[in-house]
Amino acid sequence: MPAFETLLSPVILFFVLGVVAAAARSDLSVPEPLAKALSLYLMAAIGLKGGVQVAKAGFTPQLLQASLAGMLLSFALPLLAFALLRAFARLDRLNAGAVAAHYGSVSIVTFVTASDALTRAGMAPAGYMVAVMALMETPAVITGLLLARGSGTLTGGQRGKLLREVLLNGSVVLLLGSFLIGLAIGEQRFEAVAPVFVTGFTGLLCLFLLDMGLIAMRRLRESRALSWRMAALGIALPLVNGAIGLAVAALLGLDPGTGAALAMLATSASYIAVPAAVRMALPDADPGIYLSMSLAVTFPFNILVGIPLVLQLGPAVLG
Amino acid sequence: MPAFETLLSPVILFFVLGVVAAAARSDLSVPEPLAKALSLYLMAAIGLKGGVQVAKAGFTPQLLQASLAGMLLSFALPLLAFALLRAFARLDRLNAGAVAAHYGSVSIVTFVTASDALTRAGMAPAGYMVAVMALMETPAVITGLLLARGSGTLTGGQRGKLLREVLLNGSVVLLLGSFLIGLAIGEQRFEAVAPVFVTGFTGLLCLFLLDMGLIAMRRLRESRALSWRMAALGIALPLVNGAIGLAVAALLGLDPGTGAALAMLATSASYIAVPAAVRMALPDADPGIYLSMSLAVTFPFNILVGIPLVLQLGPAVLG
Amino acid sequence: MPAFETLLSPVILFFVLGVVAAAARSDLSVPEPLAKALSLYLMAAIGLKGGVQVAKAGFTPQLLQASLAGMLLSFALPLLAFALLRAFARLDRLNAGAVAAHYGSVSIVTFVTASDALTRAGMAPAGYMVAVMALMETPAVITGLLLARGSGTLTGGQRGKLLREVLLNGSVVLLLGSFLIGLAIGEQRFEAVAPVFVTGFTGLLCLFLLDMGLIAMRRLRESRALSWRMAALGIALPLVNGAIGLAVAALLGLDPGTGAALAMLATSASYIAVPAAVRMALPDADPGIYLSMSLAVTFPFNILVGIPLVLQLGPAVLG
Amino acid sequence: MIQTFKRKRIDILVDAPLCDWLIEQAGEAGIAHHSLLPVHSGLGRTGAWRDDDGYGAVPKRMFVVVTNEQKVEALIERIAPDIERYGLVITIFDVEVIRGERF
Amino acid sequence: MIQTFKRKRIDILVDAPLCDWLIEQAGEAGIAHHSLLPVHSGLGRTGAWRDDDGYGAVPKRMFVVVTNEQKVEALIERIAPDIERYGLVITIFDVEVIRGERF
Amino acid sequence: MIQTFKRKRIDILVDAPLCDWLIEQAGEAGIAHHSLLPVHSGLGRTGAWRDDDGYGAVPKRMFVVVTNEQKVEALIERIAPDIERYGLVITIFDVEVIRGERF
Ligand SMILES: Nc1ncnc2c1ncn2[C@@H]1O[C@H](COP(=O)(O)O)[C@@H](O)[C@H]1O
Ligand SMILES: Nc1ncnc2c1ncn2[C@@H]1O[C@H](COP(=O)(O)O)[C@@H](O)[C@H]1O
Ligand SMILES: Nc1ncnc2c1ncn2[C@@H]1O[C@H](COP(=O)(O)O)[C@@H](O)[C@H]1O
Ligand code: NA
Ligand code: NA
Ligand code: NA
Repeated sequence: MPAFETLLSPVILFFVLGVVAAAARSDLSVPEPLAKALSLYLMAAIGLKGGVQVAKAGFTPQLLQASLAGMLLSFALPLLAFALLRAFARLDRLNAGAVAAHYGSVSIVTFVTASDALTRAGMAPAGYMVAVMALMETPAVITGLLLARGSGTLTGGQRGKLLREVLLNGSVVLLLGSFLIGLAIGEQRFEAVAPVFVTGFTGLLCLFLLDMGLIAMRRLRESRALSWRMAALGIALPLVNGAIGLAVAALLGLDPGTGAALAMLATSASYIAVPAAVRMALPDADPGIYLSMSLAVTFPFNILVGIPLVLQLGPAVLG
Repeated sequence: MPAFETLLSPVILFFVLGVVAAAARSDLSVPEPLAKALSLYLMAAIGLKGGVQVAKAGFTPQLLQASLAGMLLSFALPLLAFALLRAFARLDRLNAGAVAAHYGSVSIVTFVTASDALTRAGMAPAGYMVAVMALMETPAVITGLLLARGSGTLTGGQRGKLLREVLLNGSVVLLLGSFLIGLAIGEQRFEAVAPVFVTGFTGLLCLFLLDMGLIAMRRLRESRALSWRMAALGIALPLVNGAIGLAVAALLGLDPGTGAALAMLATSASYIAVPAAVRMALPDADPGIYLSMSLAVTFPFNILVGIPLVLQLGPAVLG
Repeated sequence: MPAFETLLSPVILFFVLGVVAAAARSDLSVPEPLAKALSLYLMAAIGLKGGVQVAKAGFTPQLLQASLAGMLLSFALPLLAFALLRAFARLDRLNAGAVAAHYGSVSIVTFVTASDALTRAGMAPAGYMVAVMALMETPAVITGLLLARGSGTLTGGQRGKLLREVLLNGSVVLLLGSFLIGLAIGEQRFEAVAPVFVTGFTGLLCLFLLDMGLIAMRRLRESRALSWRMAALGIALPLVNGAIGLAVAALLGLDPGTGAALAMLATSASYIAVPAAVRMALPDADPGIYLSMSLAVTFPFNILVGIPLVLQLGPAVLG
Repeated sequence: MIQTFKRKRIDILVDAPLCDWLIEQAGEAGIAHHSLLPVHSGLGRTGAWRDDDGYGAVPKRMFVVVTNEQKVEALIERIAPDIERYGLVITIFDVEVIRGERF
Repeated sequence: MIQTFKRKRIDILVDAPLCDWLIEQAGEAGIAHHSLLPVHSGLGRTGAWRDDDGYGAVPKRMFVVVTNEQKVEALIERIAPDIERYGLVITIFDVEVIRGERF
Repeated sequence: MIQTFKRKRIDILVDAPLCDWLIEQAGEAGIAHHSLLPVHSGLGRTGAWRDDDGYGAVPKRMFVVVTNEQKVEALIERIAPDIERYGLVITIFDVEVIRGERF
């Protein structure tokens, strides 16, 4: 059973361990600097690997197509999410816009975990998907803010500051920077650093997901603002967005692995870059809502259900 | 000379470097999040490896026997320690109970360093010893508290909280959790994470022991509460407990490596999990006493003398 | 083009990424405990490797000669720097002495990056250069202080405290300690830890240099005290000192790699150990000056220009 | 001019393993909210400690609460028997706050 | 005896992503200098949080300023409309300082 | 009602490399105990700094002492000549403590 197989990977099991430990209120915790170190490492590693792969494969029209499609998805997905959040979860305009921004953007860890599983299943996504992910991180924030407040309410200074926050966000810079470094050095010069960035990758990902399990569950426990309608959307939105992502992948004629990765990007919701930007730009929106939905509902759902699903659907739809 | 050989290992020499640096009042220090990161890593690594080995070797009656023996030792060793602490070190009931709890429990780092040395000497302990260690961490706390205060003095609420603290302690959860993950994934799926959890192990252990050397020596320098009688017991107790552990191992018919590991567990004293529990449950006991004895006396003694000793005695007694 | 080649290494490109990110005011940052962890790791790694190499190659007269030459350089280079800082940069006695101390001492990261490049170019420096580096860290502080204040102004107690700070500085202790450990264990016992300390080295160096790029650029941005004359000397001093270092290497008849490494030590300026000592001993000197010159000007200059230069000049002069 | 209100701030240096106990005591004294600051190192009658020691009972936190006088008194009343043996270092001082109803 | 001067200290608990905004407001109120202390964890109306959570909007800092009464008032005046929605916890108290001209 | 005592608290922002010096000065002023809090970042006349910079002389600590007025004065007296050049930011304020004999 491939789905069951995915769940038996050490990466996923460490996530489950984190969830269980936090649910049992164990005092197990991952110090914040270690979590931050691991995420810097993961971003540098996937950026580099993606760049090296593109250096090898060369620029293809699909790289451009996927980039454009990714950015479009990031701009557009919040629209549908917004409508559902208003109608079904009964959120006000402000909070619906704030949440929508998260669902248009992406979760790097979800992508990385999915790539790892796809690669292990013999469907490694194309290297350029890392760049696509970096490009998808931020457009959704713009749509989300416009939905929440209308364009008129931002002064020029605020808009500039927000754009800077969103474009020069640390993870965007590190992902794209490492991607360019990978491009520049190519496969041969990459060898000297491969032991750290390739060989060590899956093991370190285990520790990172242990932390994510702890954090997601702790957040769920502190989620006073989360209604069952919001929780339900936290599961429905990734399914809807993932289906759209898969359809776009089919339209572009992407191979199964690459298309599955695009679907996972559409499916996933940001819980690092976007919350910080939204807290700044929409201070009246309730962080308890958007963090709980993306981090405590959608993220675990994607790790435990979304990835196995896409591993099945990818080859079925795109194979 | 095997004993001398053990001391020449980089792991032990980094411990010595830490001790020397702290003794010379160098400002060398290991940032706390790194120390915590390394200990999370070590626990995940040994848990995983133990589980994978048991997945391979299958459940044996000895697994059960050793687990039961370990828990019994953890419950019982504090009794003897308590008597000696009262009679020889002249501690009051409260402090004697507090210290006794530490000596019934175990030091993960001592176990890990001993396993490393045993493995290098061709006597790798059985994988299940990691589970035995996790099971030995906490029973001693219960005995220690009963000795210190009598059972009557704990309200039901306090007892429940203490039990939770002791059972859901982060290191117990991570050790047993990783052990179960190792069991579930088995040898083949472990390969993807082996570069981090196996290949990197000894090198990272060096950095960890550098930190332990610094900490143990700094603690010794700040040990105003430590009398020579306590210091002497800090050396006598591990010898006595280790001998008992070795005898139990012989009774169970364990192989030399596994038996030596059980002896090291009996020998070692906790300085992470138990002090935190005792500080909470016995706030009137003096942390200066129990921390100094276990961390500043027994731990270095075990690393520098206990491990070489057990490397000799293990095959001699159990071979 | 070897020079261009050097710049294309991932290590250097991550440094450039850090510089660019900080210049663009991205919020990318490396948590301080990770930076400290990486620097502990790098020092332990190069210390060990140096020691193991000397264990293999045996003690040679050149080891002694290079050690003496290094210490002499460290004592003497501040004199020339002081004169130039007074005359050209128009610094007062106090600040000129403070800055001079930095230029006589060494930058560990510059040395490590240069060694990495030299090794890749087939000119690995001799193992003992690590010990030479450790010996060069501190004499310059003494010269710098004497220049800044004259010997009369230090009380005996202050002098003792300063000497302790300078001799027992964490990086000196860790470098020499690891070197001695490497010497003691030799090549065979080193194997168990080589995966961490050798195989992982270049990859982790990338992350470290990413951080250094961020820090150097942020420091440059905050450098209100930096005049163009000081900035010019931040480039001229490493050139002058490097030339002197190369000349000494030629006098000693060192091989190209070892000589190039000695030149890089002369070239580089301290920005970790010396600033802390100087802040303590010369509190009236302006940290804005000495930190900006060594960290924001000389360090990047050495990484981007100094190392490629020495890769060319080393074999040309010493080959 | 924005109106300010007189309240009390109470800062308590407390061993990390005792934080849960203190939070519980505060809760029972009617103090529902608090913040905890990290502490780097210190020196007391029992010697020097630092956060880097990382093991056992030693690391400390600074428990910070903004509240009214009655609640401070209720908290002090509750923990009085334990102040000495838990080694708490308590400072209470007058502060002005903006949102009087919150504290 | 060294002369001391009466000044104000203002400590503000603020979400890390809002620090830049607060620093800017302080600047416009004439407060050019400040320090930020890390905060380990806390409990408020919106539940518990801890620095270890590491993600999203939650971590807090303690913004600390030593300055004179007018500047404190100017800052409070400026941020008053946002105190509630940004969840700021503000305490102002009297302190003595040594270098009166600096603060 | 538990009795409280009037004491002083003195908080000093100080460069990390100067902590040992300050602790020594405090000791000679009769102040045997203290705590040090970490500081995350700051902005002063000499520009911005942050703990993440990690190198050189910049990181700061907050030295916190609870003690009586005489000892505060003795400490201030001792360090007065160095306050300016060491860039110390000192605040002294009145606090109530519980165990009067300790501070
Ligand atoms: N007067 C004081 N001012 C500030 N911190 C103190 C004071 N007394 C004790 N402490 C802190 O409390 C810790 C424990 O103190 P003690 O219980 O006396 O060993 C010390 O290490 C300091 O961190
Ligand atoms: N009265 C208080 N005293 C100290 N800290 C507080 C107080 N109220 C709130 N906080 C801090 O501010 C955070 C957010 O509070 P809230 O906005 O009520 O959720 C809490 O998690 C605490 O860290
Ligand atoms: N008025 C102030 N309030 C709070 N912190 C300050 C103040 N002035 C200076 N600081 C802190 O002291 C550091 C050094 O200040 P300066 O010596 O003016 O550069 C700053 O970066 C701040 O962290
Ligand atoms: Na998405
Ligand atoms: Na034991
Ligand atoms: Na130099």
